[in-house]
Amino acid sequence: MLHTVNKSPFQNTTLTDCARFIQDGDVLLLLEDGVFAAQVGTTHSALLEALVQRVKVYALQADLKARAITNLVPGIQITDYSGFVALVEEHKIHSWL
Amino acid sequence: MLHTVNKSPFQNTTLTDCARFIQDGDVLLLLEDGVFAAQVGTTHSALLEALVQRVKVYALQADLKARAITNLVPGIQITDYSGFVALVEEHKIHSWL
Amino acid sequence: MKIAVCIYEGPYNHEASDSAYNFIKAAIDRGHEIQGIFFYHDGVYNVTKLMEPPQDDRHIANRWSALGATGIDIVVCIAAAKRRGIVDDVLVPNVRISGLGQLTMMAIQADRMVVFGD
Amino acid sequence: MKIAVCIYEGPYNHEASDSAYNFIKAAIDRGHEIQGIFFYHDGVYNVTKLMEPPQDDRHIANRWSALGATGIDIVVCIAAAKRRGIVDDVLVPNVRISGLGQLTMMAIQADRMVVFGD
Amino acid sequence: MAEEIKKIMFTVRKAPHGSIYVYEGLEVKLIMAAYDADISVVFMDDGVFALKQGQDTKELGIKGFAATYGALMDYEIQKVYVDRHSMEVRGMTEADLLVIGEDEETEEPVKPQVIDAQEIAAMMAEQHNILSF
Amino acid sequence: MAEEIKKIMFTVRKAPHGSIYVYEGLEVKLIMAAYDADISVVFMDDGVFALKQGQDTKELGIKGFAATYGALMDYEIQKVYVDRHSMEVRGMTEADLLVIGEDEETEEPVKPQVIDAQEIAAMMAEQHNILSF
Repeated sequence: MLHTVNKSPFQNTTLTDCARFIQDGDVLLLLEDGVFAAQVGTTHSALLEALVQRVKVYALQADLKARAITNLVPGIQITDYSGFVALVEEHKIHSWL
Repeated sequence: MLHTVNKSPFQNTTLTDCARFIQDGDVLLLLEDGVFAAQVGTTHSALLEALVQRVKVYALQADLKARAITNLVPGIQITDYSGFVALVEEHKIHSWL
Repeated sequence: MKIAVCIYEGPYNHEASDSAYNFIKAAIDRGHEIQGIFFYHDGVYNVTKLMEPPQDDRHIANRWSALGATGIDIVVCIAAAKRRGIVDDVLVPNVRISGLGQLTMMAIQADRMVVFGD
Repeated sequence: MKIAVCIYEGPYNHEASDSAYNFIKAAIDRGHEIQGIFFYHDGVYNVTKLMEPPQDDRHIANRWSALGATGIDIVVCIAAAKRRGIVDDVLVPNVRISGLGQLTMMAIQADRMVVFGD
Repeated sequence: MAEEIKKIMFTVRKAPHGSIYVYEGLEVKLIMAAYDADISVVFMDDGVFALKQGQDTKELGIKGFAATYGALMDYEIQKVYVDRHSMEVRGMTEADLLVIGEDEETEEPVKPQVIDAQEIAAMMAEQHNILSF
Repeated sequence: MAEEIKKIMFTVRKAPHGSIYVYEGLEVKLIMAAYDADISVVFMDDGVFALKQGQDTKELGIKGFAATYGALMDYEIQKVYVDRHSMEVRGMTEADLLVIGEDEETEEPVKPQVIDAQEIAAMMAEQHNILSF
């Protein structure tokens, strides 16, 4: 499964909610305001640090740039829309709206 | 100040965010999905139990009924739209959207 | 007391529009003057006459129009409206499109400004 | 691969519409067939020809219309649209109003369905 | 050769009444149930509030939908699940859930089935497509 | 007798770019600054992200607004505050904040003022009206 999260973890529980359902071999893509979770050194970095140990985590480049997020939690990979499509080719998807 | 919160505390941090700014003598009104916070016996009841010790807390009746919330944290008062207006008469208001 | 109300969300999709309406009716009942109602962001969708809700549901645009008929100034932000396709031709009666200066005047002149949004 | 896309939020107000557009362009570039695009909830506001964004901004409705001109089936949910005042008269070209059966067919026939919302 | 019946899942995560997503999402389920698909609906996070019995939107002035949820099985939607953890966090028990129909044989009232996140995750992995509301 | 100048505060709590609230909220501030009012703007919670320097929305294809925030003082908006706690939680320091203008006398770049929740609460209590975006 590809799980997408588009909410800031600082005001929404979406990422935490999603994490309960992520299985080994699944993939997590952060997009839109969801990319705020990718930043290193915040009160929510630990959640991401734990997730990257279990599954592949991606963050969408255009959204990172728009929000000036440059220091990512190690292990998070940056991808673009083409990479997003590639993930959809490989996995069924659930959007955590 | 009258503070209004209209988000569920289970998926949004609005209530917690607002609580940092509530001063003695202020009033808190829960409306729309914010009334989910008024229910007793949830993981967020403790926050309300603490707030009712400090300030007056109201929950909007129409929103409680729509969501079948009947057991409120003790100290929370039920009000209607007319009571909402009465609170606005007495206080300046900040909507925590 | 002079009360202004600001609405940020569209009809049906969010409760903001309903909460605002119920609040305004109660404020009028308590004898207050509604200084104005200002629609901003997706709130501009509230007053299109093209909406046709199911017959057993409330007609949100007509409800606002009826309030406007009582003399309350109902203003739709022009910048927000243009971007979203709300133009004079599709407005219900008793509602007008104008600029953010109107919101400013409401914020300054009203004793209270109450914001409903998401 | 056949990909269907579902969009739940209106233009400009939420990023969902932009994310969906960028995703669809990339999917086409990678050689996929777009089975259909379905606008639901406030998403129905995406395709009104009455929108007039600032000149230096993207024109979201025209962008969808251009995609429709390439043969992609773009469907607006009739129930969601009626409630919100989106009718045939205000649609940009190459977009059609239809029922939830269309969404059902997309969900069944597409290899992937991707939902963009808030 | 007949095409295989596709599995379609709906996830309901938003709270009812503050926004229309749950309501309009229900309309999709009712339509889709009329087609040849294997439908399941999973309520999780604030979505579980949509299943609470006793909801009354009259004073709010908006249309309710509890009555329709109460007849889900009449619409041929049998697979209705609720995430156990989401209910517990929100102080809800099975007794709070509304009835979605009655058993064809025993005529006993049927409630949504409370299951764990692991079971839900396993079901998600089997779906052809998932629509979130 | 001249009427007193009214205090109007804007609170910015939403994250930028995922929705238009911050952007359209900025338009309101620019207009209102031209009127005779005592304007202050407070960034708190996810709103503090709107003040991060280096934002570039080109690849996203949407209009940015960092340049306008960088000229807030030119629009006669001088009272710009940021909630300290919100920044700390989000791993931001004053160095991350964009410049909103320059000091008229020293010509030094000016940044928004980082203050505590207590100070913000005290300011809120003094306002004629508060608009949240």
